[in-house]
Order: sequence, then C-alpha cells, then structure tokens
Amino acid sequence: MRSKHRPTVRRATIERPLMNNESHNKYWKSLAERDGSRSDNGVNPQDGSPFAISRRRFLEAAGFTLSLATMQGCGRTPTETALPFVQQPEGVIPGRSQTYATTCAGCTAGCGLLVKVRDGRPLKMEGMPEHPLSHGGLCAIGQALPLGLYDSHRLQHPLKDGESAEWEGVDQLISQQLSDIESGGEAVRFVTSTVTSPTLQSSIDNFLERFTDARHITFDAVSSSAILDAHEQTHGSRVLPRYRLDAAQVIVSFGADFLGTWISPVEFTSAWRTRRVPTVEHPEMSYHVQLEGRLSLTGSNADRRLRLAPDEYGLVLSHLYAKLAQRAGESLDQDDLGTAPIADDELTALADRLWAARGESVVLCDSQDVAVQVLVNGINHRLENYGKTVDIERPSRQRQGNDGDVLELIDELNAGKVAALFVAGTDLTHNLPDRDGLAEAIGKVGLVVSFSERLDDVSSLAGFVCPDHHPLESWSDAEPVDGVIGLSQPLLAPLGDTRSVVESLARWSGNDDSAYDILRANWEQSIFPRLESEESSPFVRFWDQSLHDGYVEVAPTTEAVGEFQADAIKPIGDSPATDDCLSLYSKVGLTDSRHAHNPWLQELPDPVTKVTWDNYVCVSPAKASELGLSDGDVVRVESTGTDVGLELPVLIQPGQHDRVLAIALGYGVKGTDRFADVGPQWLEARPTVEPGQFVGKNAAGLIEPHEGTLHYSRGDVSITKTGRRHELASTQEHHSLEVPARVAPPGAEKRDVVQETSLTAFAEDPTSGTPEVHHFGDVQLWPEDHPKTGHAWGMSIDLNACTGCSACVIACQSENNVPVVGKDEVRRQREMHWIRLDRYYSGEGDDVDVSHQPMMCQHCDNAPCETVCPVLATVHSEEGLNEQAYNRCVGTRYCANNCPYKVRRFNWFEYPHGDELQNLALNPDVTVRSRGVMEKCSMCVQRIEEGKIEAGRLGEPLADGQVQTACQQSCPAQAIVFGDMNDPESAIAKALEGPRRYGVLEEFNFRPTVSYLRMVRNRDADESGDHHDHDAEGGDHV
Amino acid sequence: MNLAIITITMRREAIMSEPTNSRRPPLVTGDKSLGDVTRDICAPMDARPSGLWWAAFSVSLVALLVGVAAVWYQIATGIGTWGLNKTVGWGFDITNFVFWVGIGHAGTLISAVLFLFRQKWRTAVNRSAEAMTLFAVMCAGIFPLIHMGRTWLAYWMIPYPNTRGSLWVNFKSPLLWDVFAISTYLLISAVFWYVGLIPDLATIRDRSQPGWRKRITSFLSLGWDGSARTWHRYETVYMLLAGLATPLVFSVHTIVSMDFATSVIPGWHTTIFPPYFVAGAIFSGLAMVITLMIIARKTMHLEDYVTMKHIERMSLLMLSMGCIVGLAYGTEFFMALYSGNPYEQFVFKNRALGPMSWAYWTMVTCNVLVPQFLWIKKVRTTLPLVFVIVILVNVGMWFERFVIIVTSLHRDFLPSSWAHYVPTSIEIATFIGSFGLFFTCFLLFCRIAPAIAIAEVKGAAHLKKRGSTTTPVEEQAA
Amino acid sequence: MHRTIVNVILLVGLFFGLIVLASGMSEWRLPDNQQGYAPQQPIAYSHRLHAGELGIDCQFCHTAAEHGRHAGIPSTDVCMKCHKYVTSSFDVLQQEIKLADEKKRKPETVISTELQALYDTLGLDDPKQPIPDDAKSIPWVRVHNLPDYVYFDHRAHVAAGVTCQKCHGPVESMERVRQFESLSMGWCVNCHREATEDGINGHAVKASTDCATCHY
Amino acid sequence: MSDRVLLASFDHEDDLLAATEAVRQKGWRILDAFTPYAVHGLDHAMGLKPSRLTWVCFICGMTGALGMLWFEHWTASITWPIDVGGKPWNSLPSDVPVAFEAAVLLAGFGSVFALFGVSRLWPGKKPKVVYPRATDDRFVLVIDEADAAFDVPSAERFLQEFNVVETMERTQ
Repeated sequence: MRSKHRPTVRRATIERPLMNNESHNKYWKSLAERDGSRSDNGVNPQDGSPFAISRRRFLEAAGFTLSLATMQGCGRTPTETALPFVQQPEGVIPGRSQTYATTCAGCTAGCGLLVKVRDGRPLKMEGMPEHPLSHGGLCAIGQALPLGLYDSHRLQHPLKDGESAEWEGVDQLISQQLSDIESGGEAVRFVTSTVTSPTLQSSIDNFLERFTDARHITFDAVSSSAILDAHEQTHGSRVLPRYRLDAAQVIVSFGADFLGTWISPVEFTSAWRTRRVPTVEHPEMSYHVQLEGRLSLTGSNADRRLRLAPDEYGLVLSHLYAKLAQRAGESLDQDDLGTAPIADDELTALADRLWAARGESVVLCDSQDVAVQVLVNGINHRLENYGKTVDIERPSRQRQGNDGDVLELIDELNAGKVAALFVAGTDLTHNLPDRDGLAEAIGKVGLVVSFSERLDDVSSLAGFVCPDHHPLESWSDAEPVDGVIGLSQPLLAPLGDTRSVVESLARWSGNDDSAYDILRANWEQSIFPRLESEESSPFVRFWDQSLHDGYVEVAPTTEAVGEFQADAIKPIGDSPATDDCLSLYSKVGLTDSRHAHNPWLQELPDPVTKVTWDNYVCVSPAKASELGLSDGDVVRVESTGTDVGLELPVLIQPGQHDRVLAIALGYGVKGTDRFADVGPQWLEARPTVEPGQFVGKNAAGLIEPHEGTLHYSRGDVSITKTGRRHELASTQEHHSLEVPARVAPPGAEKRDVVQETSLTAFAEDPTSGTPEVHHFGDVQLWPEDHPKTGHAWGMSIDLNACTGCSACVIACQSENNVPVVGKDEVRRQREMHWIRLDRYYSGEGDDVDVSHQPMMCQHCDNAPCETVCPVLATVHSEEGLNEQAYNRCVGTRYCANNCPYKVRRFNWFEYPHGDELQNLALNPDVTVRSRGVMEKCSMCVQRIEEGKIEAGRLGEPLADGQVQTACQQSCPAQAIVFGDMNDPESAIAKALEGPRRYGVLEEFNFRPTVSYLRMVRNRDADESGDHHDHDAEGGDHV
Repeated sequence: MNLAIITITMRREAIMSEPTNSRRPPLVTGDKSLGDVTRDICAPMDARPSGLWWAAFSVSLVALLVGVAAVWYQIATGIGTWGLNKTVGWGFDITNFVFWVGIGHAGTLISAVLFLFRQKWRTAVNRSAEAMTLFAVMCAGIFPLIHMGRTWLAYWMIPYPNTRGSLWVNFKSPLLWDVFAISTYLLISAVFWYVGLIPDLATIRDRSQPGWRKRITSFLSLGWDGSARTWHRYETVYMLLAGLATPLVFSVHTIVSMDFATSVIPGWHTTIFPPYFVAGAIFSGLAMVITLMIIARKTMHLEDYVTMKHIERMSLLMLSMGCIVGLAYGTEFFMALYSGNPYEQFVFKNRALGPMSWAYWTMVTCNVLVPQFLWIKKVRTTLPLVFVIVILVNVGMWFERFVIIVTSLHRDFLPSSWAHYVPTSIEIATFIGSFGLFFTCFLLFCRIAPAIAIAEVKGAAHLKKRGSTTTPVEEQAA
Repeated sequence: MHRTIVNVILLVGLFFGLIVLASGMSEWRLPDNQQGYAPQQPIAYSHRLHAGELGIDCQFCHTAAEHGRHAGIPSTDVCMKCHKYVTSSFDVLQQEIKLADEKKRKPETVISTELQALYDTLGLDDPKQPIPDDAKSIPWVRVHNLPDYVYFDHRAHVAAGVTCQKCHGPVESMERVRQFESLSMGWCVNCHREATEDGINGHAVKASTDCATCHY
Repeated sequence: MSDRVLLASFDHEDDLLAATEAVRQKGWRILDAFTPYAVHGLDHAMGLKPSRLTWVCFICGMTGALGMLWFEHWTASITWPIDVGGKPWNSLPSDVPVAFEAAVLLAGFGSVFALFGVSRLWPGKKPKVVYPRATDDRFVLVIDEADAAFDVPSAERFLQEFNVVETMERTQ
C-alpha cells in the first residue's frame, strides 16, 4: 500500500489482482469478490432480483456491516448483529473510505477518475485534479457510474441463444465455430465503438490475426467520421485533432456542442473556462461564436450565437473561407457561392476576428459532410491553427468511428458474406438506420457474439452474449489522447459472472491469462518503452506509480502527418435550402443509448430544455405558430417519400432555427420499460413509461447514410400534427427572466436574479451590471446576536464559468442520496434534485440569450425558513449553515413556502428503495430521508464534519480546500468555490472580494452565504443592454 | 288584554324599564309561555327525526366517510397524493383550514361579543352559533394536523419536557402560535358552550322520564338546581368568558393571518392582514350562521324563535363586513403599488390577470359585489335571496383564502420555480369530508342538545304570566 | 353476600395488578431508550476478565476507534493472537500441567467451553491450525445502537480525550456488556455542553451542539 | 332551632323579585331562590355581594401570561439558545401571541373551575330538587322558618300579594 501525500485525497492502489480468483487471496475486499468465481448460483438474469445471494455475501463482508436480525422475543427493539472480519484486511478501517485512481469509461473521453470506496463499495466518483485532460472535472455521466454498476438488469451470465449458459460451454462452442471459420477462410468482423484502450486494441488485433478475412470496424453511435475522413484528404492521415481550446482566443463552432456532448466535453469545458473569466487586472476573455440550428448547451454559452441550419454550414464556411483568403491576399471568387444565410457584415466581422487571432483561434464543426469538414480544415490551416489550437501531432483518439467501414459492413451483411460478427461496446442495431433490415442481415451470420453488459437490441440478435464487466469491475486502460494513458483498476470484484472482453478474446485464442495479466504484459511491452524518462527505472516501479496516479504521460506514437493538401478544398456553393431540416443530436447526460438504463441520467433535466425522461421534437416558436403547435402536441416527423419516421411530442425551443427540427438520439432503448414504476405508485400516478413502450423513441431510423458517412442532419423531412398529446416532464415551467407582459409591473419586467454585463462595460467599471435596487447593505434590524467566530462556510458560483452542464446535479444526487421520482412526479414539479440549474432566456425576437444559474440552498444568515419551523427542525449552525434535521421535521412545508429561492425539497412519498442492489449506491454518510420530511442542500455537511473530525484527529487546522462540496468537486469549469469565509487566505474569501460578486435577492436582507459572480459576455456595451421592450410574451412558455 | 307580545329592545336599560309600546317586532313570536319555550325547543329532541333530517344526515355521513377514506389514504401514502409541489407547498389544506377557522369566528362573535353588548336577539342563535364554532374549529384543526408530512409526530408541536437535551419548540414560528391559538380557541369555545348548556341540561334532566337521557343529563348538568346564588356566580363567569372570548376571537384570526403576514412571500408579507382576516372571518362566519339558521328554521320549525328580524339584522352585519373586506382588497392593491416593490406589484397584477385570475374574480364577485344587494331591504327580507347570497359569500370566502395562499406561492421571486397547482381527487374528497364532519356534528347536535339556549331565551324575553291577561309590566305600570 | 365476594375478588385483582404495574415501572423507560440492554452474546466473552483483570487496553482490540467512525469489533484473528495458546483458564491449564507432570506425560490441550465455541465458529479442530479461508465470523449482538440518522464518530471523541467509560460505563467490570448510559440525545447534548464549558482533562474543547454535528 | 323552610313558587320573575324584596324587608331570612333562568336584579333583591370570581380570573390570566413569557424566554435564550433565522436570542415580540393565548386559556379554565368549586358543581352530582318545575317555568323562593317571629299562615298570606302560585313547607 503506497500513498503519496496529497492535500485532498488519500489514494491507495490494489496491488493484488482482484480478478485472480483461483489465487491464494486470503484477504478479500468482499465476499462477492471471494465468491466471484462461483458460477453455479443459477439465477436467471431475467429474474427480478438476481442479486439476492451475492448482495448478501457482499454485505456480510463489507467490513462492519450490520444486518437486521429477527425480532427478539422479549427485546424492545430488533436485535442487530455486528459481524467482524475473520481476518482484518490491512488498511481497511470500517466506515472510512479510501480513494482509488482510475479512468472513467462513461464515454470515450477518458477523464481521470478518483473513486471513493467504502467498506468494499465504490460509492462516489470524483474528478482527478491532476489529470492532464479533465483537470478535476467530471461530467454527469461519470458521476452516475455507480448506478450503472449496481444495476440489477445487468447480465449475470453468458447467454447462449438467449438462455443462461456457462462460460465453459460458451467458450467451447465459440472456439469450435471460430476454428471452422479460420480453416474455411471466412469473414470475421469485429465491431466496436471507439477503442481508446491500447490493450483492448492489441487484444482485438491479436485475436483477428489468425483469420484471413478479418476486420475490426469502429462504429460510433454518434460519430465524427467526417472529421477523420477530411483529415485523410487534407493531411493524408485519418486522425481526429485534439482541439486546444485553452489556447484559443476566438472559438467559432458550427454546431459542435463541445461543452455538452461533442467528443470530450469535460476536457473542452475545462480548457474553454481558462479564458472565460475576466478579472479586474485582466479584463479579457475569449470570443466564442456559435452557429447552429438548434439551441445547444454550447450555443447557450456563446458570446454571439447565430442561427444557421446544418445544411447551410458548407455555404457559410465557404464564404468565411473566401473572406479569409481575401485577407491572406488571395482573391477567391465569391459570386458563384450564392447568398450566405448570414448577414455579410456579420461574416466580415467574424472573419476579421478570426484573422486577427491567427494561431489563436479555432473553427469547429460537427458536420458529417466530409466536404464541409475539409473546408473547416482549410480555414484552420489558413488561420495557422494547426500545431497550436488544432493538434494533429498528438491527436485525439476519442472518436475513431469509420462510417465508411460501417456502411461497407452493412453491405457485406446484407450480401451474407460475414461468417462471424462480434459486437462490443455499442448497440449496433439500435444506433443505425433500417434496424429491421440490419437485424435480418445479422440473422444470416453464423456466429454472432455480443459483449454487451445488458440484453440490448444487438444482443437479442446474438447467438452468444458474453457480458463484459462494468468498467468499475475490470482492469483496463485508455489512451484518449496520444501519449496520455489512463489506467483502470477494479474497485470491487464483479457482481455477476461476467468477463472482460480482453479475457474472452484470450480464451478463444487459447490463452488463459487474466485481464490483469494481459494488461500488465501489454504495458510492459508497449507502454513502458514509450516512457520519456532519463533515469531508467524498473517496470514494477512504473506500473505501481501509474496505478497509483491513474494515468501516465508517455511519448506519442508519432504518425507522419502529411503536407496540407490545399487542392482538397472545394467551396460549397449550394443555394440556401428552404425545406425543413432535421437535426439529430445527443443529449447531455445520455449521449448515445449506453446510459439509458441509468435513472439518474434519465431524470437529469436537459440543460437547455429542462425536460426529463423523454425525447421530443424541438421546433422554433415561429414554426410552432405556423403549424399551430404547443408544447406536448405529438407530431410525426417523416423522411419525405418514405415511411421512415417517428411520432414524438413537440417542444417549442426559443433560439432555434425556424427550419430546423431537432430530435435527440439515444432514446427508445430496449429494456427501458423497466422504468414503468420507477416513481411512487398511487391512485393518480401515471407510469413513467407506458406499457409496451420505452423511454422516448429511437430516432436512429432517420440517420442518413450519405457519401460514406452517417449524416445526423438531413433536409428531406416533413412534420405533421397528429392531434394527440403527450405531456412532457419539464422541471421549469417559466423560462424567462422577464415576467409575462400581461402581469409585469411597469419598469420591472425583468428580474435581476441573473446579473450580467458586457466585457467592455466590465473593463470600464468592474461593478457594471449592478441593478439599481434599494440596497440596504449590511444594516441589521436587530443587534448581531450570532457572531460566527469559528468557521463561516460560504460558496461562490461564477456564472461566467458555469456552462449549465449539470454535472453538479448528479454529483449532488450521488453524494446526498437524492431519490429518483419518475416522470409523473417531475410533471407535478416535484423533482428532488438539491441543485436546480435555472435556465433563463432573455433577449428580443428569435435570438435569445441564455443564462444558467445553479440554484441550491443559499444558507441565508437571516433565513426565512428557520423562523417559521415550529419544531426547530431547521436552524442555523454556529458556522453559518442552514441545517435541516430530518429526524426532527414534521413536514409542515412552511419553510419551503417561505423560502424565497424555492430550493427546499419535500419527500412527498416514501420513494422506492426496493432495489437492494441499487441501494448499495447510497452514501452511508447521509441519512436516507423518509416520507413527509423536508430536505435541501446541506453544503455537504457530512464532508465538513468528516474534514473537521479528521483534522482534529491529526491535530492540524482544517486547510482551505480540504473540504470540497460534491458539486464543487465535480464542476468541470471550476465555477464553484467553497470554503471558510473567516479565513482571509481562503479561495472563497478572495472570490467574494471581487467586483462581480452579488447575492440573489440580497436586497431583501436574507444575507445568503452563497454568492454569485456576475456574468460577463464578450460583447460591446451596447450589444447586451437590458431587453425591457421584450415583445408580448415571447419568452413566456407557461 | 291578550297582547301576547314580548318586547325587544336594543338598549340594555330598555329591557328592564321600557318594554311597552315598542315598535320593534317581537323576539319570540307566537304567544309562548315559559313552559312552551321549554317544550318547543326540546321538541326536536323528543320527536323522532324527520325524513328530511335523515336525508341530510345520510348525505353528511357519506361525505364524512369519503373524507375519512381520503385522509386515511393520504396519511398512509403521503402528502404526494395532494396536488402540491415544490413551489406551492400549501393548497387546499391550508385554504380549508383558514376557511373553517373563519367560519368558526361568527359563533363566538355572536355569543360573546353580542352578549357583552347586551344584544338580546342573540339568544335565538347563540347556542347553534357556538356549536357551529366548535364544529368548524374541529374541522379547521384537522387540516393543519393532516397537512403535516408526519402527522403522527404532531405532538412535537407541544412544548413538553423531553430527553433531547430539552429541545423545545420554536416560539418564533407563527405556526406554533397557531397551535396555541387554535387549541385555546377550541377549548375556550367548548367551555363557553358547555357552561351555557348546563342550565338547559338541568331543565332537560328535570323534565325527562328516568332513562338514559336522564342519566346523561344528570351527569352533565353537574347537579345544577337553579339556585340564585349559583346563577349569580354563573352570570359573572359567563360574562368573564364572554370577555375573554372576544379578544380571543380577534387574536385567533390575527394569528392565523400572521402565518402569512410574517413570511417573506410577496402577497403574504402584508401588514393589513390581521384586521383583513378578522373581518373576513366574521364575514364568512356570519354567512355560515345565516345559512345554518335558515336551514334549521325551516327544518326544525323554529320560525317563532329565528325571526326575519334576526336574518335581516345579520344580513346588515354581513353587508358591512363585505364592505370592509372589499376595502381590504383595494388596500392590498394600493399598498403593492405604493410600496414600489416590483415583486409585490407583480403578485397582485398576477392575481387579477394571471393564470389564476378566475379564482380572484370569483372572490371579488362573491365577497364584494354580491353582498351589495343587501342594501335593498326587499332582498334582505326575502329568505331565498338571502340564502343564495350567503352561499355565494361562503364560496367567495373560500376562494379568498385560496387566492391568498396559492396565487402568492405559485409565482414568487425566481421565475424558474414558478409552478401550477391543481388539486387531486384526494384533496377534493378531504374537503368534502370536512363538510361531512361539520354537518354530521351539527345535525347530531340538533338532535341531542337544545339548539336554542332555553334559559337565555326565557331570560331575554318577558314572557306572559300564565293565565293572566296582561303582561306583568303593564300590570306594574298600572 | 354475593356483592362482597365480587368486591373481594376485585380488591385482590387490583392488588396484584398494582404489583405487576409497580414491577413494570421499575423497568420503565421512554420508548427507544435501551439503557441497561445486555443481550446474550454468541460467546460469553468477559470484558471484566480481559479489560479488567488482565488490563488489556480497549484499543488493543477496538483498534478503529482512533481512526474511524466505528470503534470496530475486533476481527477473529485478533482473538487468536492469544487464544491460539491460551485455550482455557490459567488455573485449569496449570492443573493439567501438574497432572501431566505427575503422570509423566505431555500435557493435553484443555479447551474451555467458551473457547471451544470460538474455535467452532472458525472451524478449527486444533487452535494451532491456521484459520481456514471459509471461516465464519462471530455474529456478535450489537449492544450500543444509535438511530440511523445519528452520526457518531469515535475518532472525534478519542481525539478529544474522552474516555471510553464516559459513554460505555465501567466495561472493565462487566461480565456481559450492557448499555450503561441512556444514549439519548439529551445525554449527548449535556455532555457536549459540559465539555465546552469545562474542557476535557483540563484542555479546552469545542463540542458543538449544532444539529449538524450529529444529524445529516 | 327549626330546620323547616317555606317554599313559595311564582309564575313570573317580577312576582318573585317583588316578593323577595318584600320578604327581605320584613326581616325574614331568605335561604335561596330557584329560577329557570338568571333573573336580573334578584341578586340585589336577595342582597348578594358581587362575586369575587373576577379576581380568580385575573390572577389566572396573569399567571398564564407571565408564566408563558418566562417559559418562552427560558427555552429560547437560556436552556438552549439556538440561532433561528438570525433573530436575537430573546425576541419578545414573537413571544406575545403565545403568552396571550396562555393567559386566555388559564383565565377561562380558572374561572370556570372556580365556579364549579364554589358552587359545588361536579359531574354526576345529585341535585337537591326543591321544586321540580324550578328549571322549567316556576320561580321558587325559599324562606327560613327558623325565625321565632315566623308564622307560616301569615307568611302565606303575605305572599299572596305577589301572586304566589303555591307554598309548601319542607324540612331542610
């Protein structure tokens, strides 16, 4: 056990391979681990609670777990037994968590992860502050990993033809078939999603080596294939550049939702943030322009946002390219391009900005049209961004999908040429158009093996399902960016009889090595030599250090990048289209179908629409009034001339392009009917999922294969009203800072809840944007009876850094045992999230400004909630916290009524905690609230107490940053600062001194301890005035 | 001279000295002797219940059972069975609470305040008004109890010695003031009612044949024998109770209004609330008293005791209360405008023009506009019209509380948390149940206790001497 | 006559009723108060012997008290540190040695009933064997139970210098452990108040009475 | 000393009042009167002193108010001062409503129970029925015959002036 001194985390590594069940492991972290090799528990995976036994063992071993025994005859309360270890594992202290470094496998971005493991249970995911990509942030998906781990619907056994089987038999049958194929020289196709793991990649390569006709095809459900293809054309190498937003002064994004879902959101957010926070000394920030059809999270944070349909990107890029060429001294004929759908002066200004920031700018585009991406490359090349903000020397490996290969595979499958199909890490049929045709074609394949964790769509077609471990159960690695390799270690023994893909492939190649052996061997052979270190140290030290750190930085595998091929660039001169344009996007928190089984993520409100538990068709307000649509009207969106289409409810999205219809992918996932009764069941409750349906509808059928790539936007769609309605579950009813015109008091149409200013105004006067309200300052009506002499906890939230990504919501949910309530309860405005990300639209006409504001308990010093509680269940602590004693609460809801911020959450029902496996994700440090009790943000008081007690034990003062709240820890943009305001050296004390600080509703003298830092938009002062003359009820969708 | 007229006067001394040739209509009509009074009032207790009574009782009982089922379901399942949400934490529950408390006010007002002012006409209605108070406060008390998420821990509201390091209660919370106010009010009202009932119980005891009724009344009448010495002290205590109950009435609704007035929510945070609520309470209480008196008069044949004069007088009182309430509505708007507080201004604009404006305009129509018809004597002496008006006032006063509670909450400071409120079937059933409880109790009360205070009616009215042809005063005068 | 008999019977009934009630009163506690709770344990481990007579330090076995929230019940191998060799009481062992000496034979292993129970749980035929992998843990009955919404941390109290006996009572004199104090909230709060006022062992401490000290 | 009393019953309160006044002037001792309702002026006629129950009421009320004020102060500022909404430990204005309610409650119950005590009323007490219609429609005057000068027939005659309905003699 090694541990390096770090201020905030204690880490340990597991030196012994947990997977090695047959070994002499006397010490086991859990009984489940000890019994992990048992394969005879004969539980049907379809069974409701297949974990009854393993959970029991698991619990038993979990150090100091107390199990409820039967009621003793004469006892007053039930007898509890306390089962100690038979042999105490070294370093394990009951009830104390240890932190292990690993790599997040929620998506392919490969962020660094610190996992808190307590009593053998991984409980809380935290970002790794030292990680070179993620810098301590973690997105909602990463935060939600525990719920995926403790998921009773994961497969427990390999399946053969849908029936539970034994690994031995399965291995035998597969090996047999494979040797037949090998000798017959038939085609073997191995489909995976992007493989960032060097070990898995080499395993696949090794596995496929022996077949004469074998190919590894990378299919990304949301692919960036066109970018790679474009680089093949312009640079001769199929690479995805690593975009360095931290080096970009001007960011122009065509539809790329890089803060939300595109390629590596946490990395990008962290990098983007570095140039977004102006200070008095340096009133500077990057300039971010977003051109997009729908309103994405990234667009909502842009300084300038232009509405542009995806089918017009090429045209506008061509114009931009021409303008830049002009500035470079070349003359390019603009006339045959046709009129750009963006005003010329707008484009000229943009070109000027870009040109001025040559080498410090970046143009991003999410188009799947290779010609468009070639243009983007051309622009970036012309702006001298390659090698600076666009890095192809150390390219990204986060998206390697090759749509051309996939389309070829489909042809091969249809032709019946494939003998064996392996599918790992992706639900192939779910995520491709023409699902039924593809399924039929797969039916022709002799051997179909899926490695899926759950019985997803492609697994239901597979002859064999060899379930992979959950990422938290397995040894693995990841190289998201060339030269940055993360290592994943198992945090607990597999809960089911699953096996990692690497191990399965080894078995079928006649190799008995464990995943750990294979990984370590691969690292010794391929990674260790890449270490750029002067002193030579033994591999063991390198391995231990890597395992401890969770990542390692090594030399890139330099691939020769060719000269820029300027002749590849061909301007696109289409005339602007007039038809509706469909835009398929992925939703923050869900991305593709992988996480559809995670109720936390399903209930996470979309950062922009605030809708949960559904996908829908976003239409612009103009479009909606043209078609007579209102929120919740079910429409049919159909590809013209075919019967491919789907019916979904409509959501009116301000700021959306009038021609664009946007639908989220990743819904309608098989098995999500499990959520039918996810919420409380009562007389008037409506199920979250209607019988026979799934959560949302799968829109993959509308993906258009075109010129070798899968296009997520297409022009040939029609929309028709069906006349039916489906009420969407949105967490926010009113969407604007402006109150509806009809009831607005004159002069107070807009509320100063979110304060903002422009960069130029800020540079002149750092306090600009302060509203003219009656401000009573710190005047107290009564004498100060409550001096806070010890700690005084406070928080500040920088609205400039906050993107609204909602990672904090899930971090808080995970840390504080916030229940999932289901669609119907959300409809009734009873979601339980302690942090609400308020999203407000403002602005005139169709172009709207968006503000995101995390809103949680403000811990007011003059808290209105406290005064009204009759039983002293919510009172103030000596350290300035607004405490809520659940066990004292009788549930009058008076405090919630009297809360001006409406941040208190009431337990309307006893929320289901019936899934015993899922309950393992509950944080034992936080009470699980019962029915009838009020709850709210506690500022993670359990962490504060732990910090104080631990500091007391060590006899040291509590250092600043020692205690971090869950939201703060998770925030990829580091927008949240928390600490002791009485410590003048603390980060929070310094943050509060700044001129941008304000308190929401502070004119009422509630004295909130949560402060906000005013938002600054990179605009000129006249650009971002108050929009008092907001027409009618444009922003009011009540 | 068989004048058979008992005079009524509005002035105290008049009753003693100036009973003759009054132009006022009689308090009790129909040539009654003291014995007749006893017999008439006790008649409903002796007779078998009428079909009408049975019909009314069955309906009430069914409503009560519906309510009991709804409350049981709610307590077993959770507050979530109500249509409340994170923004609107109180809806039907507290609306009903304030509504019932308000109704409870007229009872004590009529009993105590009119007693102190020597308004002898109160004797016809005070007993049933007190009973109404009692039952209304019972109905009211149920709502704060069941509105708690953990009803079973309601006793934590009481400051009792405990093992929690002596964690007491929060005396700064208006909700705790409510606990004390409502329970004090319930207890004092019950005592007031019971003390008034003791002589009548003795009367019933003495005229009953041996049997269960005699036994019960013997027990409850505390051995009352009508001794003048006891009467003397009794009068003192009754006066004291009336004197205590009067400020109590005002304090109770003042405190109820402070639930809202001391909060920070725009639309609640209003200094006008205490008088406004008290006036509203008396207003709604009077409406309910008139409603009940009209029904009781009809069904129990008490036309001689509850005369048109009573109805008219109460109608006038109601009219004045309606005007006060209307003034309060206007004042609220003015203060919002005058305060310059945009949140306050918004709430009132939103009430009148927002999504719940229908509730607001229902309230204004029923409470301010409709009662104006009572200026017309023809209207206030036509029973069916009065009945319609009082029913509308009852409806309007319910909506007043709904408007104050729900429209203030549903759109407060942060637009992000604005929400709607739609009651569920459970809430509606609970509301119906409260009416069931009220009417069940009231109907039972009519059967088992004298609905009119026998002793007080006798005392208030100079009844003719049996067998004599002149009234005693005339004789004296002669 | 008949009435008198009834009265006598009633009186006698009342008398016995009162006796029952009185005896009940002596054990009367507030609901949830477990003071005096001393459940039978699977092995009659004597704290009096180990902590009292032998003077073993509390934290020798309850090691986690210093480092963690829970004091921890020692893992079974801690018992086996001594009881590999000490298989019965000293007197019995001495006697056996004497007897063996007399009879000129090697002393036999004498195992007391309680220790036999320990070995049985571990599945040991001979205490000197290593502990098998599938050994069961001893299902001790938990004596001190706090409600789930109370977070008590041993670490903080040990660090502040609070003696074990302050909360657990004279465990070193208890044959079978019983809950000595009421462990009610008021009892906790009073101690916190006293500690803040008077300090512990002469040094000042800040024992907060904020709700969030224990409830979160 | 004789324990005989004379009961005179009247039909009307005015007769009773006049008779009482006259009897008292005659010097006869009036033991009590029994009426179906509170007859105004009878206390004067009988020469009863004002009741002291008002004092009981006042003392109870003050006890309630002061006791509750002290209790509120003690709980909020002395025994466990807890910061509630940043308000001062002892914020007197917020203590007033409960103190008032306590005053009313105690005063009300105090005087009612005092009445019961002084007048010897308790649940289930057997009333001494002097005259069955006294709680219905008759007014009864009870005169002590102990006076040596008392002569029943002359008294009856005297009472005839006041429309006495019935007279009867009883032993006490």
